Amino acid sequence: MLRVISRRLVQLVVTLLALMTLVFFWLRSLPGGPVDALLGERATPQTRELLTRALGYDQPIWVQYGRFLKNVVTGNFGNSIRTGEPVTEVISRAFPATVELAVAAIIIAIGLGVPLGYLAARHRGRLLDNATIIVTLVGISIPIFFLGYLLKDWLTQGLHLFPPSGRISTGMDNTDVTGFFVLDGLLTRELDASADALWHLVLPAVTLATIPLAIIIRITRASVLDVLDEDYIRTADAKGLRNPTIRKRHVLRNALLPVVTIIGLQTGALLAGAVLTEKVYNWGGLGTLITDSIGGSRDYPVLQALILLAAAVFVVVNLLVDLSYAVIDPRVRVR
Amino acid sequence: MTRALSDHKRRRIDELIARTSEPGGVSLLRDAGRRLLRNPTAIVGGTIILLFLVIAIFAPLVAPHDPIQRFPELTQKLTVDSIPGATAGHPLGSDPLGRDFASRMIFGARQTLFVGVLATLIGLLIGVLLGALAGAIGGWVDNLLMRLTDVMLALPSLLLAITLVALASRSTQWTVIIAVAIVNVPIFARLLRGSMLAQRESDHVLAARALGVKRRDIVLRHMLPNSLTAVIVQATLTFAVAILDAAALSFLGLGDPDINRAEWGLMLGVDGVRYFEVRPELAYFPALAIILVALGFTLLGESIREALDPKNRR
Amino acid sequence: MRASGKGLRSALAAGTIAVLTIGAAGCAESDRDNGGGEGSASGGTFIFAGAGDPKNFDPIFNDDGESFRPIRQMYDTLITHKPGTAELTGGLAESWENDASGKVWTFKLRQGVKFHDGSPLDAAAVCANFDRWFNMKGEAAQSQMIYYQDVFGGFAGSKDAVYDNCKAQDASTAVVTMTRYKGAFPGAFTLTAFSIASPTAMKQYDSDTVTQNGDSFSYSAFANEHPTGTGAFTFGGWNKATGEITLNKNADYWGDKAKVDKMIIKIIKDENTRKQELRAGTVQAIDYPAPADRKALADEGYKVLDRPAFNILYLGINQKNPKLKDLRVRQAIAYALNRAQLVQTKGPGGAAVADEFLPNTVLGYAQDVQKYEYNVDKAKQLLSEAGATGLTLNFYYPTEVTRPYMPNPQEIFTVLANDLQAAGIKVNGVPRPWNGGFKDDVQQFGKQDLHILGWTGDYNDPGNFVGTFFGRGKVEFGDQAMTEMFDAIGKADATVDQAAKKTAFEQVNRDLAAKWLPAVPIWHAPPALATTKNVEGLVPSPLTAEEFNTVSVTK
Amino acid sequence: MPLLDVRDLSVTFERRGTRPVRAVDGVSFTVEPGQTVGLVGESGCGKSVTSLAIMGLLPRRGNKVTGEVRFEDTDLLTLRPKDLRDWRGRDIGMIFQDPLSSLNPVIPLGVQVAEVLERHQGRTRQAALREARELLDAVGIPDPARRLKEFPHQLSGGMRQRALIAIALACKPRLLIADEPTTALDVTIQAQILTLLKELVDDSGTALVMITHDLGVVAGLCDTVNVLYAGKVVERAYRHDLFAEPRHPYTHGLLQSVPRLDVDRGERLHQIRGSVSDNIPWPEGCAFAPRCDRLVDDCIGETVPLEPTFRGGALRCTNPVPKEVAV
Repeated sequence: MLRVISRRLVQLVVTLLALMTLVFFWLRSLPGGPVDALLGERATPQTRELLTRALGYDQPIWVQYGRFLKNVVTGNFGNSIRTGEPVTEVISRAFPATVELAVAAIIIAIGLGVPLGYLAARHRGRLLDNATIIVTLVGISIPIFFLGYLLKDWLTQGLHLFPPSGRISTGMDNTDVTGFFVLDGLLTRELDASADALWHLVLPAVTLATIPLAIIIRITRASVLDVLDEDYIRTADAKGLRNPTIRKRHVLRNALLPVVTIIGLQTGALLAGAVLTEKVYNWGGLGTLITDSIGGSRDYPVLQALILLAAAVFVVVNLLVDLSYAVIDPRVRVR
Repeated sequence: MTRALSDHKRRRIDELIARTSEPGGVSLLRDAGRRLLRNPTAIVGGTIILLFLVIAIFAPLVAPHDPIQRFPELTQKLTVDSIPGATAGHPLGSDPLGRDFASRMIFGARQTLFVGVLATLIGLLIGVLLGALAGAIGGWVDNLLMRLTDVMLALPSLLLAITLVALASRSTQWTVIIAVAIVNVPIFARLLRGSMLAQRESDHVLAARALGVKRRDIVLRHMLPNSLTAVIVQATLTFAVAILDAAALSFLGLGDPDINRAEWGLMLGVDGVRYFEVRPELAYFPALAIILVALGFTLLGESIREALDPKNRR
Repeated sequence: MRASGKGLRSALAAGTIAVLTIGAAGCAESDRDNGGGEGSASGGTFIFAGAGDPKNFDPIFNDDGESFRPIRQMYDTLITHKPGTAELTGGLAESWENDASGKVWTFKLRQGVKFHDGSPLDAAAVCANFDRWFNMKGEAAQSQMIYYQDVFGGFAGSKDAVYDNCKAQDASTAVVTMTRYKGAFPGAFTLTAFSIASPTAMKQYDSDTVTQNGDSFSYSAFANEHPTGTGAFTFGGWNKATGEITLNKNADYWGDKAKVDKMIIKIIKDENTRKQELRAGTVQAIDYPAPADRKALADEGYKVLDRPAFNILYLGINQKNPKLKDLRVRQAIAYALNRAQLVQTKGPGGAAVADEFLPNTVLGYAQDVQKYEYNVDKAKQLLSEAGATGLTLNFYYPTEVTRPYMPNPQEIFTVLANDLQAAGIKVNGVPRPWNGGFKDDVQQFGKQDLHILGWTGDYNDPGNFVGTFFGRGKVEFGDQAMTEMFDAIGKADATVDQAAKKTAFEQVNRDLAAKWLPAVPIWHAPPALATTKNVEGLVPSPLTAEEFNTVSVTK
Repeated sequence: MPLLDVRDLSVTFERRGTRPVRAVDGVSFTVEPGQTVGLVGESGCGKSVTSLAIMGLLPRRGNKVTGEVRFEDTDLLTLRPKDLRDWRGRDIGMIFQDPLSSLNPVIPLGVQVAEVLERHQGRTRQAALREARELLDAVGIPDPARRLKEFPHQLSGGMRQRALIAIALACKPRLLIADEPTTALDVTIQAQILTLLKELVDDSGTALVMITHDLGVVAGLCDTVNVLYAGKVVERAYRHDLFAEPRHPYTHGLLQSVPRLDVDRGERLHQIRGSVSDNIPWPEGCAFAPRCDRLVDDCIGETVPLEPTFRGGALRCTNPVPKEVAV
């Protein structure tokens, strides 16, 4: 097991280095770039010249690359052009926000998706099943930013059921411990802050959960149907086992194998969905950071780090999925 | 043990293909076709797509007006906070620039088809080429290409598309199409490679090899055609994703910058969102159209996959 | 082997808990609404939704409105504007004088003003600020002093430097001597970038340390955590995770003390979300409501406050293209544009067609310039006279950006291009990302034939408008040798006598319209503010330089 | 009184959008306590469906089952599905064809054996596992204590089938249905498993219904044999009678197509032409007619009844193979 992990990590590092080099040279070849982004509309040619020198862009490209590489290896991704903070700080602040949102979405997706998919499979061909299939198909086909807009318009404007945006009410003055606001409130006994954060979390999480939910329902349904067809279920039936036992012991466990894989594959989709969801709900996470780093400002240092982070998260999550797979499926464990 | 762990995701994709691309030739296809026609899901999906295609192809005949012409009778009443609704000659009223919204919706089918088909096709062609190379040659070529797709698969699709658009110095319709296409390259490459590998060991290929058929001919005549069924299914499903991704890019302000172009994703992501309170129809109609078409392609793709699945052959 | 069952159960349980807690959260929130704000005799909290992150709070290192908004509340400038206008009035200086040469500025400072750290604002402190700017070390720091570079020409040792020295004549008299006269003064003294900061605090928190890191810069503790000025609000904190900047009432403020105890600037980048938060009552005021939402908001009883227009959108014409060197072709373009219709269909409320490159409140605005009323026939006629029929032009426009003067560049481009096509000019639209190529292509390389761009004025001076665009050779407009125009503007700008300056600039504006036409002015589009009904005393500033000490929130 | 009395059992598949298919068509047979009865036929003849119908294991949707399945005094078909579960595993055990897929891949073997004891005999997990170890031992699995913790994929094919037998016999049922229990196994293993089955059945007095296409299996094991074709019993006889004097052309053909050592090497093996799917397209008549060498007009005109022959046998044929024709 250790060998697998270390091999994966080495692979990850190599992949990231390659990606980084690619991104570096690509960015340098673009017009505009950091100089443009750092200068406002008021900049005079002198300022531009000053800045070019200050950033070392007048030096040969390989000198720049060497410096960049040295920085990155020492964990220094530079400063954000937009806010002037170290990139690591900017990202570590946004990271918990997105994780909070993504975890909430995953909880919704799994918590609803697995039971619904299971029910649909059990009632195959009946109303519940058909309704579920149609809803999931629409769920996959709807542009989620539009869904977010609709939810927001209906539930926060006409009906003031939920707050329209943000992670917590303005002026809540919550104590920031971990960056996960719901958790922080619990840790610091600021229960009102925790509840408020949770209340803000509902709509974005539901929006973000839409696609994974639909996919998990479909996979669970298909997987349960597959398993129900398996010979070992017939064996279990032949043993005279009671239905609940069969379902719990024989059907679910096997049916969840592909679902676990899909959840891993969905992490990437979640990050992509977060870009849209966070923009809709002004959620200060990685998604917003990506949008902010591109739209208009071209905050290349942040963008660079974000690409690396996304790739790393994806690889790590999939490693975790593989490991969890090994825990659930004895066949993988031993082979 | 290591292989089993690290490669199971790839195996999963490969398995999917092995299932759908079992050798069986014509009778399998005819069989699948028959099952398809009996499947109501396929019929609904097919009807939606057919309708969509007809509208797209015959847009100039169906649409009442030129989609980019601004009409004085509409601009007269147009201000930034009120957009005229249906009037004589303009059944759906105006868009934010005084153009005929109905015509734009109709021409939208054409542009959306264009974006979706091209994004899918380009992704498919490059992917199939790489996958076929990897699958047919194997060895270090295979290794290199698969590592490349690993890197690409490491980034979530929309994120990759966003990055590509952001990194392109110019934004045009093609930036969007190519970004969405590139996202799909690794998927197609993996798919084809897996299918080819599965077939390399299959009976009919072994038989052909035993008969002394040239390797190139085996690849071109025997392996490729069989692998393509899986690719076609994937392409149908990819189309839906492509138009959704294009819409998302527009929403993020990274889409096709030419708002003269009537493309549903663009109309929804830019005008639809911006003028949602002034005239929600500007969002509802394109959104509905996108959902319907995406649904149609998903339905059709899934039913083709189902029809080709040997498990359903009884 | 029972894990799966358990997993499912606990997931369901978690869901249930979540639902229950949401219910509880709803209750908690309503309690808060009832409890907060009212009752106490205090002024309460004013929450204002801004549109973007500030960079930092050291005035001299900033150049954008989102940074200036909080800075302006915490600092004061020597000279400022009368609320709601672009007219000058005393700030930290009660009065100011310019000598006959135009080089020496004498400021009479207000007595008894204290910085937030308790140190006194005196002539020495003012001079310390001027000297700090002038003597700033390091390319990193200098490259970020964009306004200083623009107004003061350069730093210590530079021959272009405008600043010479500052003397504290007595505790309340500061005398600033320049190397030469510059028309930007005294208007430029109102720039928020030139706010006066506490020298004690700057020294304590190492304000001048700007370090490069990767492709950008780090700023000092002074800039980030300890901004110290004389303003009506003191710095409370910047919670970057929630995007909230908290400002507290300065009880010792020298002017009108803030009516609210606390002000929060909440950063909400999406205009639609700002509006929704306003409706949800979670913020009391928002900046830049979308033009499309103004009517709806007003109908629902919100106050939509227009700032008097102080900006300009123009269509730039690049005379590097020989066809465009012909005045008749440029005039044809002007005639071809139906600007009245553009203003009607796409202009935000209060927008007006622009005939000159500066708003009519600025000195030197001429009443009688040549106007180009929409006239397609005239345009076609001029084109054929110039032998320029069948002209094809590359029209550059930016994407990924909105500006107060340009709320929607794509729509504006589309409409303008449409008009040009109607007059027989073929338009080849070239979209470029704002920071990812547009500024480079247009202002560095001059690849375009036509482009749209604009400007928001910094202070009330014609030089800040026409001088910025046409005062020197710029790639943007192609011709480096329009010496007649450069000279005329340079001379007008250098005129010390205000009446003479006015006449000179009026002539410049007439010539710009009739003779030179380097660009076509399109519109002045005032950006708006919107507030809830219970917000009083918010005076919109043409320079988007609102001060919030006058704001009160009634129940 | 027979232990199991199947009377006129019919199963019809009714899928939406397709013509109903009658997979089992009026099958009747009996099993006496301790007796071993064979159901023989090619794949697709309905023998597996018959066994599943007896066990109530056919999917409820899309299938119509009629007739009677009397187990002692109870008609299993009239039981509520929930109640039938009390019988399965306790009174009737079943073994399936593919031992790998018939075992749950993600559950340790011990639990899979133990759960049937927990279910029917109220054992605790601990007790059941102890008993499971003995059971595995009894079916000849070496080192049973270790195997209990292992997963199916870690076992060999033969061991898996032994495990399935252990599961089926755990509660000492009175009837065991074995559906092609050796088909998926190597020939050497096949013999072991059959021997094991025979021993166990003989020792415990369990009746066995053996479903197979392999006449060799029948020859070694069964007391009486039912030959099925197209969902119908076409011939029934004691083992000896059947092998000595097959009457139905189908049975005859089957026997002839078994390779034998006492035949000249050059002689071609007999084969029945066509396949099961070559059926006559109408309900009356003999389903085997299109493939039959002894076809006469009566075969396809009217329904051919199953008529008793000597010693409790039966035959469904208008033109049977004459008695004197030796095989």
